[in-house]
Amino acid sequence: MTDLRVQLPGLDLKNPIMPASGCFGFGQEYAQLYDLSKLGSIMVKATTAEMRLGNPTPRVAETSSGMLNAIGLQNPGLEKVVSEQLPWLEQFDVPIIANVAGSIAEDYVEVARAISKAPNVHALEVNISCPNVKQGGITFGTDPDVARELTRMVKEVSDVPVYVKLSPNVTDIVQLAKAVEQGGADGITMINTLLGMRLDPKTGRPVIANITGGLSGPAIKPVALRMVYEVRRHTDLPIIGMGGVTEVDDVIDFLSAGANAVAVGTANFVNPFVCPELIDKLPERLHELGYESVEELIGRSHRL
Amino acid sequence: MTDLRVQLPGLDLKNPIMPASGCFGFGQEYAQLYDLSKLGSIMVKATTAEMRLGNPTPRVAETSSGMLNAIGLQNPGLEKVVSEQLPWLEQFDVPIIANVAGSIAEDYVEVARAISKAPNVHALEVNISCPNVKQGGITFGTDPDVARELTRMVKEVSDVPVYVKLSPNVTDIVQLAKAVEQGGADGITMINTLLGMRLDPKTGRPVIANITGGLSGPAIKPVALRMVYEVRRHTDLPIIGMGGVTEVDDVIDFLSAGANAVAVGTANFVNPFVCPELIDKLPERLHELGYESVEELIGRSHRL
Amino acid sequence: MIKQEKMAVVSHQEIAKNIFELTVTGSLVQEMNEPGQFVHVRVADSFEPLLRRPISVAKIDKEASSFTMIYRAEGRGTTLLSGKTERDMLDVLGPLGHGFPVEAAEQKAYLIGGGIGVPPLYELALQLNARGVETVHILGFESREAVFYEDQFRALGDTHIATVDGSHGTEGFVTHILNALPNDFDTYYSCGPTPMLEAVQWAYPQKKGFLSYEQRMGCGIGACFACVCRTTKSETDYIKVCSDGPVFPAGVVIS
Amino acid sequence: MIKQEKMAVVSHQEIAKNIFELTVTGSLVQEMNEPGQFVHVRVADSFEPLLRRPISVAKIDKEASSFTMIYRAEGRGTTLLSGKTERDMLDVLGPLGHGFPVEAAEQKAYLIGGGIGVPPLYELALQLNARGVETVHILGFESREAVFYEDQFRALGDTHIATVDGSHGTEGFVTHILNALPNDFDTYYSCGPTPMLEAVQWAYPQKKGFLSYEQRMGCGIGACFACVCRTTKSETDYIKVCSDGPVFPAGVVIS
Ligand SMILES: Cc1cc2nc3c(=O)[nH]c(=O)nc-3n(C[C@H](O)[C@H](O)[C@H](O)COP(=O)(O)OP(=O)(O)OC[C@H]3O[C@@H](n4cnc5c(N)ncnc54)[C@H](O)[C@@H]3O)c2cc1C
Ligand SMILES: Cc1cc2nc3c(=O)[nH]c(=O)nc-3n(C[C@H](O)[C@H](O)[C@H](O)COP(=O)(O)OP(=O)(O)OC[C@H]3O[C@@H](n4cnc5c(N)ncnc54)[C@H](O)[C@@H]3O)c2cc1C
Ligand SMILES: Cc1cc2nc3c(=O)[nH]c(=O)nc-3n(C[C@H](O)[C@H](O)[C@H](O)COP(=O)(O)O)c2cc1C
Ligand SMILES: Cc1cc2nc3c(=O)[nH]c(=O)nc-3n(C[C@H](O)[C@H](O)[C@H](O)COP(=O)(O)O)c2cc1C
Ligand code: FES
Ligand code: FES
Repeated sequence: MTDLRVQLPGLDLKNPIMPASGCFGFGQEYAQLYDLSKLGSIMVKATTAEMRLGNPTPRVAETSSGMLNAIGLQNPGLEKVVSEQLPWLEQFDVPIIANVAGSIAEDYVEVARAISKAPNVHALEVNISCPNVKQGGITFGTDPDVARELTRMVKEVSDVPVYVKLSPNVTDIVQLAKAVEQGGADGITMINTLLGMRLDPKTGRPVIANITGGLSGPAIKPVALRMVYEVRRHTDLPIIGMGGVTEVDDVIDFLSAGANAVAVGTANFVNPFVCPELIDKLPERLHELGYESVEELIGRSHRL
Repeated sequence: MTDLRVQLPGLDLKNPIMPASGCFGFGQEYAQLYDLSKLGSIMVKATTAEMRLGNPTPRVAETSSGMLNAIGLQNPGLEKVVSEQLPWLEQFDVPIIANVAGSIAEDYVEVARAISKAPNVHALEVNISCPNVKQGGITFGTDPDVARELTRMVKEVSDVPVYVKLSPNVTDIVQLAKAVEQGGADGITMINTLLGMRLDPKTGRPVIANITGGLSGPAIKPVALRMVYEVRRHTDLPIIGMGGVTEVDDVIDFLSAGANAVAVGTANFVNPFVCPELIDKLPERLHELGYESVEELIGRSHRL
Repeated sequence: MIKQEKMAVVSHQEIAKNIFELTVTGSLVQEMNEPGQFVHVRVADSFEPLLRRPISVAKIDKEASSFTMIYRAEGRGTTLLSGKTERDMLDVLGPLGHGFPVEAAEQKAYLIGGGIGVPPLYELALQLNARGVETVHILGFESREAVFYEDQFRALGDTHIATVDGSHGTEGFVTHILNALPNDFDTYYSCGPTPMLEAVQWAYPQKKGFLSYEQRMGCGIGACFACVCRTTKSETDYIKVCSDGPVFPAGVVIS
Repeated sequence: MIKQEKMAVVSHQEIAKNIFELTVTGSLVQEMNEPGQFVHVRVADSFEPLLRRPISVAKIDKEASSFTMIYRAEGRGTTLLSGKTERDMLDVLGPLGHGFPVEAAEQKAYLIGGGIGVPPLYELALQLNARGVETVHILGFESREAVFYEDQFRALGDTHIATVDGSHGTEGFVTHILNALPNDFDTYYSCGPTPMLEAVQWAYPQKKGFLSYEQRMGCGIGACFACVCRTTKSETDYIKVCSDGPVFPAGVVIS
């Protein structure tokens, strides 16, 4: 029997596969399609202190092997998430990773404090890297000092381990990883989207109302994999890797590069059953490759 | 008659289409296929002071809608380029943009001084952004102070206008653009490749011998377009835009975002006739869109 | 229930200029009920194009376990779709969203469609007629070449065609026809470009009306918040076109 | 001259496990001469997969203006290629590179191939025989199921097969056969995996030999420097497999 289990701070995962934040809402929709208890974890949609209506539409645009989005952190707000969305998810046997966002540091602290007390929230994912919010947002993810400090503040109030989600839109991602490590992060999740743009050739206008958006999907996988590989060389923090995962060999690649678990974002839109399918395919593929557990595979590219 | 001409410092272009550096050698190979005089310009392969043998193979790997390369600036060296490759290109009625690279600033200066004297070299493209050379290379392109100073040094010795090629692997490309503008650059070319990686899922080994490589092709177009758009908002310097151009609407998009001309890299490998085909298609597409000249279209996305 | 199924192409033909009629078969059809629902179609196995395409259900045949879509081959995805042949399988996710409430109409309904908004009105007309509701069809197209299903609609009730260039039927938009028609219906249903929906809504403030909206989509099932619109209910209220709609009562959606 | 042409698929069939024989027709064939040249094939109109695939020319029929490739459907690109049918057009760039010098052989030549290195040896065998050179074929495959063109080679000369698992012919590698064969040939030609080329080269230091190499390619025409190898000539000398090769005299390339 191939052992898919992975142990991470706060997270006892049955398997290393989970939907990425923002691509799975709070699970309700995908629960119509399959049993969410099958998932290793669920990274739920970003939660902010107040309800957010997000950006104007169009919010998505297709690109070659990818897509742009500028949802703008639309969410029902902390109160509703804690009183409605998270309790609803308790029916499933799956640890939740709550994605925390805000415009100023105090917002993050407020959300982190409250949401980390929800019984099924086993970890936080601090989203310092959303490219689609005008205030704050992105700068938290590009300045190491700010990132370190924010991590420290969130860590202080959180009842559960804190993972920080890194932005790829930086010169040196290792520097950011080290900064959040110094800030006390228990883990890293990476990568968020690359900042991109699409124009309508007929009019010259940006297709996305917000002008720019975040690029995700298979197109960004080489960048994501490179960053996971680099960060793994410089820190022992657990990494949840993501960026373009759609097939079982993508999971293998991220684990090989040093990710301890793997999140799936855009691929859910292409194939809504992608997460359970990956979970089903993983044991056989590991076996073919001569591995008996996920843990054995993690980081193998660094041991060659 | 649609007017395809574009006037840039040092470059009187018949049309705004040119092959990107490193994807067209020194023209010999493509000259077997069509008349190079048709091209707006040619950005020839990076030239270094001494001959370089580049990186071990494999040097290329395919990715979703893109490819990675780690050629490592292989080239015959300044002397041979000036005595053989450039003179050979004189048979064509096409201005050459010479791509200048090196490990230390003095290398750049040496190459710039000599190569800018070649009669058919009408502009330099200072490659401060190659991700595939170990020494120097990339740091020139990520530190604004170093980039400014290098630009200044090259500008001082060059007999022709100097364009600086920017790297997308930075937190703030506008900062870099401004730095090279301050250094005296006559123009900007952008973008070089995004640093990426591919693993062989069977073995966990990097497919590229150099471990990482530069990502190019349609996958990166949204990132390139966003960067051109941003840089255009902050400088009046001419921009030669590139990144994933394969179809005539990609040319339209880059011009709309503010590029004054467009370079085509990876697409030459997919369709070796892509440059002349784009040149042939451009007048009709401009006409359809209601434009009578390329100049009219440039930057239209900023005027909406 | 929403299903994902590889459905077999039964027939596929160009029925007007760049307009294709595509019938596929599979068990997913048994889940279909409301006219106005849509499916999310994957046009290629490759990642390029990556996203699914939303296409309305134009006709349901439960007995044959098949349903029909009518679409315009326009961009990259739908052009690829138009290359599918009878030996191919099509990856379909559906049925999605909430469609037109057939029980809302009492005696006579106006079905007002524009371009690729026309297809879902066909299944709607079938179901309304089956319930004994009289249907009048007011359909707008670009030009004569783009007109489709005119005979099929005529077989079900009065049918008026407008073309922008006047090459067939009335010249202009559906609103030009509406102006000349009596007000003797109780309910209207409409699907088409947003400006048309606005105009129709504006024309009949007194009537019961149902409008089908379009938005760029990611997931198609309500999870990604790509397809939201604000509503008239409150400053903070919004709907998702994919899962709350695409059909909404008139007066609800701010488009 | 190198041409790019949409060539029509004439026939396409699986001739061994995952091994396909694909014949296409077009004017590009008139440019083909040397056995061992290759073409660069675009397997999809989409950007995914993006790059062309290098495939050797296995048989040239100038009269019919057609040529044949034999390839293994393995990765994403060749698997897509295997889906092409007789109604399809194939985007081919070629002929590329320099092939085997047929004039080098005098009386008797050994043609030594492994796996998907076997195909170019077939056109080579045809041309050598046409010149009156006796050819002996030593061909290695994974297993019985992967063997192809055995009869075709037999019709041209002595043919010896090795399979790794021993399910057909000699068990082991081509070198096991070579050890047992006489040394009475003047020239050898070889194509296959690099370790095989090394072994063959090692076995016959005295003989005239020509080896066909493989490298990952970008452009396929010599412009991108993806496919270089160093040579034995000097520290700074190198060749490009795509345009200087893929065939080189034994002893030149450092692989
Ligand atoms: C609920 C709903 C039902 C629809 N029903 C039909 C139908 O029955 N027949 C039909 O012909 N068309 C219908 N459409 C429109 C159809 O989805 C678009 O024409 C199609 O997605 C365009 O794809 P493309 O590949 O041609 O264009 P591309 O330009 O390649 O599309 C790029 C991206 O934009 C999206 N997009 C482009 N245009 C639209 C649009 N108008 N609405 C939503 N997304 C768009 C695509 O889905 C894709 O993600 C419907 C749209 C919606 C939302
Ligand atoms: C000069 C030459 C002649 C060849 N002739 C034949 C032939 O006649 N029959 C045949 O079956 N194969 C031949 N090959 C090998 C063939 O090119 C590869 O098997 C094929 O490119 C693999 O593509 P894929 O889509 O299956 O694999 P993928 O894994 O999808 O390929 C990914 C990328 O790697 C490249 N690649 C993978 N394997 C190889 C390889 N072995 N050599 C070069 N590039 C590779 C692909 O071209 C592509 O760019 C030849 C290779 C060369 C260089
Ligand atoms: C529509 C959409 C919405 C997203 N929303 C969030 C979000 O709320 N919080 C967050 O941290 N990341 C968000 N992301 C980023 C993803 O979680 C993920 O990091 C990124 O998409 C890369 O993974 P992928 O290529 O598998 O999609 C969003 C991505 C998409 C496509
Ligand atoms: C194989 C290869 C070699 C390259 N070599 C160089 C080079 O020598 N100098 C340089 O400035 N850019 C080089 N580039 C980058 C391209 O010029 C271009 O900036 C990049 O590929 C993005 O454009 P594209 O997506 O159209 O390929 C190279 C790119 C490729 C694919
Ligand atoms: S398309 Fe994802 S919520 Fe509607
Ligand atoms: S593949 Fe480009 S030089 Fe050989």
